[in-house]
Amino acid sequence: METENNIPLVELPAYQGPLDLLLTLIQQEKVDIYDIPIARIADQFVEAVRLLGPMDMEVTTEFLVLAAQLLYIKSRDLLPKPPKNDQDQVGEEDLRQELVERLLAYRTFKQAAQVLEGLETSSGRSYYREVDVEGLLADVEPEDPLKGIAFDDLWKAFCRVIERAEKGEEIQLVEPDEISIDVMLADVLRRVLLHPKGMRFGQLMRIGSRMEMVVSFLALLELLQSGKVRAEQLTLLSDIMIFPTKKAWEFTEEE
Amino acid sequence: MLFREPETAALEALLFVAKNPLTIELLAEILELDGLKVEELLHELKKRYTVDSCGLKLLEINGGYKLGTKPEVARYIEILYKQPSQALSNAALEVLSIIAYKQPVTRGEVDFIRGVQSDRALATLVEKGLVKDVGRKDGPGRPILYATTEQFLLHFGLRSLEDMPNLLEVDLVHEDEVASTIE
Amino acid sequence: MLFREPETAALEALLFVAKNPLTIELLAEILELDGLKVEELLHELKKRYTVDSCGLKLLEINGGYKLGTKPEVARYIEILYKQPSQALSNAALEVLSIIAYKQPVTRGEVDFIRGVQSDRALATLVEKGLVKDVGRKDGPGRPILYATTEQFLLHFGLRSLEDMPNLLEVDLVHEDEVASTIE
Repeated sequence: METENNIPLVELPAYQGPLDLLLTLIQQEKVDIYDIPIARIADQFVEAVRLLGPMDMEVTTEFLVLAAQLLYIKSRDLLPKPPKNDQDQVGEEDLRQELVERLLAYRTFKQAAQVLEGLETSSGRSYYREVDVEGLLADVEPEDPLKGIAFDDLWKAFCRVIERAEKGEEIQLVEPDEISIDVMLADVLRRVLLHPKGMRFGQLMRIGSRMEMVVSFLALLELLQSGKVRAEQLTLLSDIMIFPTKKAWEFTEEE
Repeated sequence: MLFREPETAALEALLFVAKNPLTIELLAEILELDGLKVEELLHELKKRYTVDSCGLKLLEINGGYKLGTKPEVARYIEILYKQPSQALSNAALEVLSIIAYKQPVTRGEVDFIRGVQSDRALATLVEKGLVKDVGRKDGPGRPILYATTEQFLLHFGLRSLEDMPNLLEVDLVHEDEVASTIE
Repeated sequence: MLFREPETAALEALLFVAKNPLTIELLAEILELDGLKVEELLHELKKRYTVDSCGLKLLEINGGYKLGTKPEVARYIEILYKQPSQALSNAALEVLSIIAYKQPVTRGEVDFIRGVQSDRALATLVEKGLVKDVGRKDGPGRPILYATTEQFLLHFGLRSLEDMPNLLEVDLVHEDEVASTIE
């Protein structure tokens, strides 16, 4: 069967890859894909790769890897068969089997690619508009984002802000003797800012631990001193009222 | 007989895909017809589109032609493209209320009052056109100042910000605990 | 008359401005008609487009409808775009067929099946909008998963992925075995 060892001239200019080349050789030989005459095909493969000449390195590597695999299988074929229970035997069978499966899978998709190519030609080419949605939307009045929202809802939202500030939840989580004056300063200032019409001194000194009251008083004193709040007392025994000043807003953006 | 069907079809397809209006010269070149013939075919197309069951229209813009939709069907197109408006989140409402009362105000100030970050809510409000950038505050970092927009006033039927119910008045209406502490 | 002219016009206009294929359900909702009636109108439109002097075509894709140009006029549009249509290379077709049948799939899986690097072909397909990134696969390196696009269906005149020609059953079985060795 090895009478004609001359390599048939392969007239395919470019292979999609080593599997493509191998498949082409097998088809040319008209042999069953499940029963590849490895020795002959391997030689043809190596020769074809040699003839393919200079290709970019990556592609060459892929061809060489398969060439090496084929030669390996071929060399195993030529060796006398070891006893059945030998592990190498299994290894060689696996290699062969894997190669066949890869070839079959590749052939399937190669055929599918040809089917797609046929579809591409037969379906003809349709073109579509590039729709300028932005342009279309420009003419459409956007829906009112406040739809269904009454002023009352806005007020309630504001109340929630006030409520949260009054609760001062962050502070209550901290042990009293760990309250830093900075945290309390922000807490007091936040509450004063939310009451531009003034806040009673008593109301500002929230009931809490002695330490909390002391610290918030210190915070208030510091705010008074820095001019961020001012205090007013209309008559001698009336409530002291605390107001935010313009300077109260100067805390910002240094966080 | 008078009309060239394949060229009319090609003309319609060209006008259909064209991004910009196509001039008679260009159409004549592509269709390999003379300008007069192109005009004739355009006229034919225009006539075809006049039937009531047709939603398309031949538009002439700056001496060029393209396809558009008839004004009568505009309302359907609006339905197709109208984005369902998403209700504002509670966070966005809170930010909006703070900006409404304290404007102009910076993001840092809003964050401070709310005790939480407000950037997402603020971005939503700006995107929806309820709040806008009105300049920068003097001071370190020159942060952006935000205020409510005309659209905001319009929605609540306010003629100007002076029309905003002031906190005191609103308090009187609300007898809940929070309101009563404000006085 | 049997047909509702204004709704037919609206239907045509909607198809004209829509970015994505429109389903019968959506059209029925916008046009305030029942689905059967919409189907009837679509059929009417389709019929209208069959005349030779019409350059448009109604296409069904993934259960939605879309307007396109007739293949017969493609060459004129290619002149307008100054882009002679380029057929896909064999490599691109191979990659595309693997993605179409195995989606979602990673580049590594495609490379393995083809026995050769597919990055160039894959990039071309992504660029042409026939294939897109649909997420990442769990596992080492979290490689990108690719799938075909709606443009893919349009390009090959398929109404949906179910329209894809069946691969030979036998080969598919083997192919699955191979796939499992890849993981």
